[in-house]
Amino acid sequence: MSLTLLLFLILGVLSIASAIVTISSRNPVVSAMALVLHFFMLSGLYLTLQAQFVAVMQILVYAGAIMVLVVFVIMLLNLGDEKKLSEKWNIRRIVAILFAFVLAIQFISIYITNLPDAAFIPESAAFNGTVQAIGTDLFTNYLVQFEAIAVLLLAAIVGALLLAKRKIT
Amino acid sequence: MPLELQLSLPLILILILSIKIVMVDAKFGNNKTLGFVTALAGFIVVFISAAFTLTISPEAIASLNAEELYSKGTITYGGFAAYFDMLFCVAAILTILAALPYFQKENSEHNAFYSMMVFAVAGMMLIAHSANLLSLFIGIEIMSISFYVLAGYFRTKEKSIEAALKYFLLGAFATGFLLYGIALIYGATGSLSLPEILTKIAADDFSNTYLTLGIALMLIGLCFKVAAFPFHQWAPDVYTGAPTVVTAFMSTAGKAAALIAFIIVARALFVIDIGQAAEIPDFQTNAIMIIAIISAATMLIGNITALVQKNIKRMLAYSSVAHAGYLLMGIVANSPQGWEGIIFYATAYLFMQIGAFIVLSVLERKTDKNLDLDDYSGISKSHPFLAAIMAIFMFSLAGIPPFAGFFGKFLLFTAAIDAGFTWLTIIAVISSMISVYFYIGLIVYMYFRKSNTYPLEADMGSAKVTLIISTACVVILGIFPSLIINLINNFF
Amino acid sequence: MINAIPLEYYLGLASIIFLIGTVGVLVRRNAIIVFMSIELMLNSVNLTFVGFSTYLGDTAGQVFVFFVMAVAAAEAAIGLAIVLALFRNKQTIYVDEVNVLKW
Amino acid sequence: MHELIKFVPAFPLLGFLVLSFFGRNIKKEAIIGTIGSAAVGASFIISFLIFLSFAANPPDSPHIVSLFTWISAGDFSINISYQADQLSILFSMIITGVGFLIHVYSIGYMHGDRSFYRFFAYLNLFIFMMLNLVLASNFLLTFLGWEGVGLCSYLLIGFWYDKKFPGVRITWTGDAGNKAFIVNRIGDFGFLIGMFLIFTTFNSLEYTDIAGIAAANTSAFENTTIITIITLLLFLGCTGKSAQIPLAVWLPDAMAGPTPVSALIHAATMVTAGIFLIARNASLFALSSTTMSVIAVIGASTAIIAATIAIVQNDIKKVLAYSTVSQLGFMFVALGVGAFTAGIFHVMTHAFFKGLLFLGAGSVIHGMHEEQDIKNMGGLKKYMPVTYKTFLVAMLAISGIPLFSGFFSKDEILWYAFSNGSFLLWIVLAVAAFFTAFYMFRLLKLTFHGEERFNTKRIHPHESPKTMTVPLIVLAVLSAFGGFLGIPYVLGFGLFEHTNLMELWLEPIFMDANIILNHTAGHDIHLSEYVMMLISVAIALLAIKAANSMYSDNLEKSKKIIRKFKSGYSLLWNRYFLDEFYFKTIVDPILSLSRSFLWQFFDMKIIDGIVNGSAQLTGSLAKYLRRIQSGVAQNYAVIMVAGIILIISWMVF
Repeated sequence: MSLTLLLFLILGVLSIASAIVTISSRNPVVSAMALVLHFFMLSGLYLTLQAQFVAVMQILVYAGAIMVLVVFVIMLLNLGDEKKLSEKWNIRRIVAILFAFVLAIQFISIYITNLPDAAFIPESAAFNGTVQAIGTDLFTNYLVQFEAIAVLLLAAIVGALLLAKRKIT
Repeated sequence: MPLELQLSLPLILILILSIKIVMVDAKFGNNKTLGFVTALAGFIVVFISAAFTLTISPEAIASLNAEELYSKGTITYGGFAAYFDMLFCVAAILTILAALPYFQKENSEHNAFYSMMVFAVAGMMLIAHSANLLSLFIGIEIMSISFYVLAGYFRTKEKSIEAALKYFLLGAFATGFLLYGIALIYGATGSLSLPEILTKIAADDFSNTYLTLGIALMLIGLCFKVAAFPFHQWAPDVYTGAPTVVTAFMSTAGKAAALIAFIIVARALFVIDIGQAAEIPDFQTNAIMIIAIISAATMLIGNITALVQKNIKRMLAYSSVAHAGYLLMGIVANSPQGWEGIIFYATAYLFMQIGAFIVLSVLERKTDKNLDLDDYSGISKSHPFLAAIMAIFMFSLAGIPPFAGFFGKFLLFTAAIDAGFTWLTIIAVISSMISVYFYIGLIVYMYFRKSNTYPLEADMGSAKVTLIISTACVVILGIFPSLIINLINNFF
Repeated sequence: MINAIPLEYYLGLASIIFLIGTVGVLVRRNAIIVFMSIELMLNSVNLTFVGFSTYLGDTAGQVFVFFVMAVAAAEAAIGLAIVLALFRNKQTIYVDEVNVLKW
Repeated sequence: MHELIKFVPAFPLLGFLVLSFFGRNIKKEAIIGTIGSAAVGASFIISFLIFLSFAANPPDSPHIVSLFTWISAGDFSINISYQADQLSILFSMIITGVGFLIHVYSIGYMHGDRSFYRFFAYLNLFIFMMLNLVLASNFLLTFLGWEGVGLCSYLLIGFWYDKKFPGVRITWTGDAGNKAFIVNRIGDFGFLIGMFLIFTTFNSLEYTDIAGIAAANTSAFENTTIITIITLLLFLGCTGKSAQIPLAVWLPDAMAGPTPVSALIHAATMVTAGIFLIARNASLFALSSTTMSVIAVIGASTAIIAATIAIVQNDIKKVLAYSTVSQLGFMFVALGVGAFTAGIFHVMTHAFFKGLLFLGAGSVIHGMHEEQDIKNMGGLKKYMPVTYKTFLVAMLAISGIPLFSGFFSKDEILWYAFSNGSFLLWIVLAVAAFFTAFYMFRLLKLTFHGEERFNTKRIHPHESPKTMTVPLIVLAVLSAFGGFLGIPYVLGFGLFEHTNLMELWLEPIFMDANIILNHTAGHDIHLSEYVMMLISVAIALLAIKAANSMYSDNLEKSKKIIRKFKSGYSLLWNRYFLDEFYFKTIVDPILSLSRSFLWQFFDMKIIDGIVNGSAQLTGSLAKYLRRIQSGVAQNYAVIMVAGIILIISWMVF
């Protein structure tokens, strides 16, 4: 077993574990912390794929911005004691987990029986992950989309302000 | 002006408008009409520029070399994209004209509404123009995010915010599947560009299983956006809970945008000309069969459930689900004829559905009042104009000639039969027979019932313009459908 | 060394995280945790994109991830604003208690 | 001259627009009535002019006058275009002619109604739609008219929507309109699917194209499954519009509308749309022997069942409604056995005498202050002499008394049912004809003869105004003499070559169909035809005699007859012995069968049950389906995932 594979396994197992904690924890704060851990693990996985830019962005955007917002809202709502937070089992949950299980079998059997064509990483991959490569692509091939994302963020800002305002002016 | 600049004028203008409207909102937030005027003028300008790009000859557009353009071939110009730009602008104009009196009545603030409308239209236009999965995704997201906000626009009202929450959670969930599908299609073909994907599929150069799974997942995401069974359940709740003018816009322009996305994707993934490919791939026959079943189930469920609704807004919401089923028949037909059918019906549907919802919004009081069938008893006496045009919209929705809705159905049904889906057409005809029951039911209430003791008030204001334009279009498109058909004939 | 980890490992891992996210959406009542589960789903898609991008030797996948992150940020802003507005209205953030609109 | 055909529908449309936009402001009823009637009258004049030019110079192929392109998509285009030929002109004249008379009649009948202008606007719209139906050169325009007349019928049935109406499971007039509309949906389903299949089979919706292709490839199409399916689906549409079994239920309830509407829409014009559609596509229908047999069988069973139901009805309009259903059955039999001309001929004579009967009934109802129950009438002869006389003419016509119009048309149908069909078909129709004469004279007796069974102090019957009686007289003349247009060849006794002008007129239309069916145009004189004719006359006379004796003085007497017969005083009634025997053994069982089974059970329970049942089924289905919409977002997500699993399973595995 090579060192990279070992690293992949550690990161993979930890990311799965933190994901499970995220969805199963009773306390939203614990969930949020587990999710932050998960984001770090993913960032590591991106590095094993030689995607440096994405790995850095992952930390900056997700862990740095989105999760701070989430934790902030959790604190703001102040949901009270833990007993209230407990969730009971019902039919929907059982059915949901059953469905997820079926879906998992489907996905795994697809990935096991159909190995991808690309068997090895091409030499160019190391360059593709750099800021330079992505930046060039972004401002030449995807210029229009880059402009469009500005509208998206503008919409999100205006919308969030509107919804979170307290009173009607 | 360089040709590309001329062609991308509508997109540039809507971009400028979206910044402008935010600035107006920020600086003159207290002025109630300035945002309205800015948005109205802006949409009219965008409409005109789109109409202008439609006049540029398709040959000139085809002669452009993608590599030399700023858009690098990620954007489609002219043709159906320009047509849909115009359609979205018309929908937005009709909606904001009706929104002004509506919000005055509800004592709500205005300006942020116009901003969100502009953003939504920008997103829809990007969808219509996209020739690339990335543009498509961003367009869908801009539209969806604007809709989440618009659905919860009455943020202090329980139903409105419930609609926003449901729409957001389910919409984001569906986005996950859409995105996963895009990722797998990208992995299977190595490209995000739709024309390239088509070439690769036609040349049999792709990884079959991943592409199949990717198409399945993407299908799910798109079916959610058009509100097709079994991904339709958000629609009745959201359409009922959202402010009525927003529902009018979401259920028409939003549906049209989702359908053009569907057409764009179908054109890239499904081979029509068998000469191009060795044989039709399995995933194509399977996917089309699945869409056919979804289409049949959607129209049956939508129409049958609408039968027992007592709230007109909710009834129309279910009927909107049913109409998604009819529209999907054009995708099932997988032919230019079918896509033209979709475009025609989406146009016709836009006018009749906006018209119907605006009639509701005019008679509505305090968001929830006066929306039940009983409230409409005998309003033909007190509001003959509203009752008459509502009857026209209902007849058109039911597909009774000579209104526009009939021709839309006619084109879609013949396209489906030509593609060999006679069974689907039979189901479609049966379900539209069922739908007649509740559309006519409303007319019975309006015309053949005694009036209520409490008279409904209606102050239409600028909504009158919306209603007159919608009625005129529903009638004119029914008598002279060629006006539109000749225009859309050479899109595909 | 470069091809020590096959692509299917990444795809498999991504699909597992995706499904964990799906389960989270289906079973949790707390709207914020549902929201976090959706983020999990989006992240697993990102992993798929980067995996494909690297193995195909194509930058487009990583550019797409950049856009997905922007979209996720925007959705976070809107989603949390909706949750906030909901809490002010009904004093709850439990999804299954929000069911006035039905039938 | 035939280019003028585009103006035929234009006038009623103009009338409709003027009345609906300005009608509210016109205060004088006379002006509104004149506008409405003049619009239809102008159309009649144009139709008549075209008729004259055709009569002088009969066209071999239809003239098609195209107004503009309706839709063109890809390789197919559909025009708004009208087809002028012998068939369409004939129908156009019937519609505008009878329509004009009924418009004039309505001026008197609707006098004082709160929405007088609306009534005339609807009537004009109806005429416009009906003209589109018959003049169209393609299926799509016909479908427009088809839906349009359904819509107008719906609006007009529910015209007095807040009036109580005792229908089958119906209490309000508005609901009766609804029922008609919904039952017709089932028929329209057949029409639509049939039309789509025609489009994919023939790649055209133009009548001339389809007929041309069908006639040119007879051997390729004859008795193929696709033709049978298409024609059966179209026939399903016809059963809806023309109130045949199994979709006959709406017509009796449609009587809730004002009487002129019943006369115009539910007797003379709209209900014959089914006949028109089959006649228009005669060569298509002729290609499928299965469909032809089905049409004949359905027609015959409708004729007999409706006729037997009519003898126990007490509402004057319902008797006429069931009678209409029954007469339409006769026409379908004619079409089913390939006697297209006979069917069309009966459409025309029926329009005259049934229109007259309804208008007469309207006059009675008008004079009796909205009383419709014949048990509460009687002795009206002396109060309303004009109505009585015209009514009598119509009765003689429908009963098939020689020289009156109904005799010629009905007799022709009976003869063809025998010669082209079978003896059994003839028997059924002959029995139906007996009942027809019976219930008609029962109606006559109970309404106009005998003692007054109403409160003469409270109700003062009076003759109707001139605007109502003049149309009655005109229609009476037509009912009496209209039959001479189609004298059977045998009654020319071989002396004249063309006694049947109708047949001569319509010959080019049905040429292809007759060739396909191997019906030669030549004439022979069969002795059996005379015999049959005599038998049918005898049947009619016998029925009249029977009705006369049973209801000779008033209702009490007929009851007394039966009571006394039961109590053993039969010999005292010896002169009625034969009749009584006949009543006891044949009429009474049939009466009770009709009352208890055919009407109560078959019509009210089975047919109505199916129609209402399917509505209830969808209703309860909807109640279950809406439960899925639980309101909890995550339940929706679970259902989505179920869908996702299914889709992935289908696509990938």
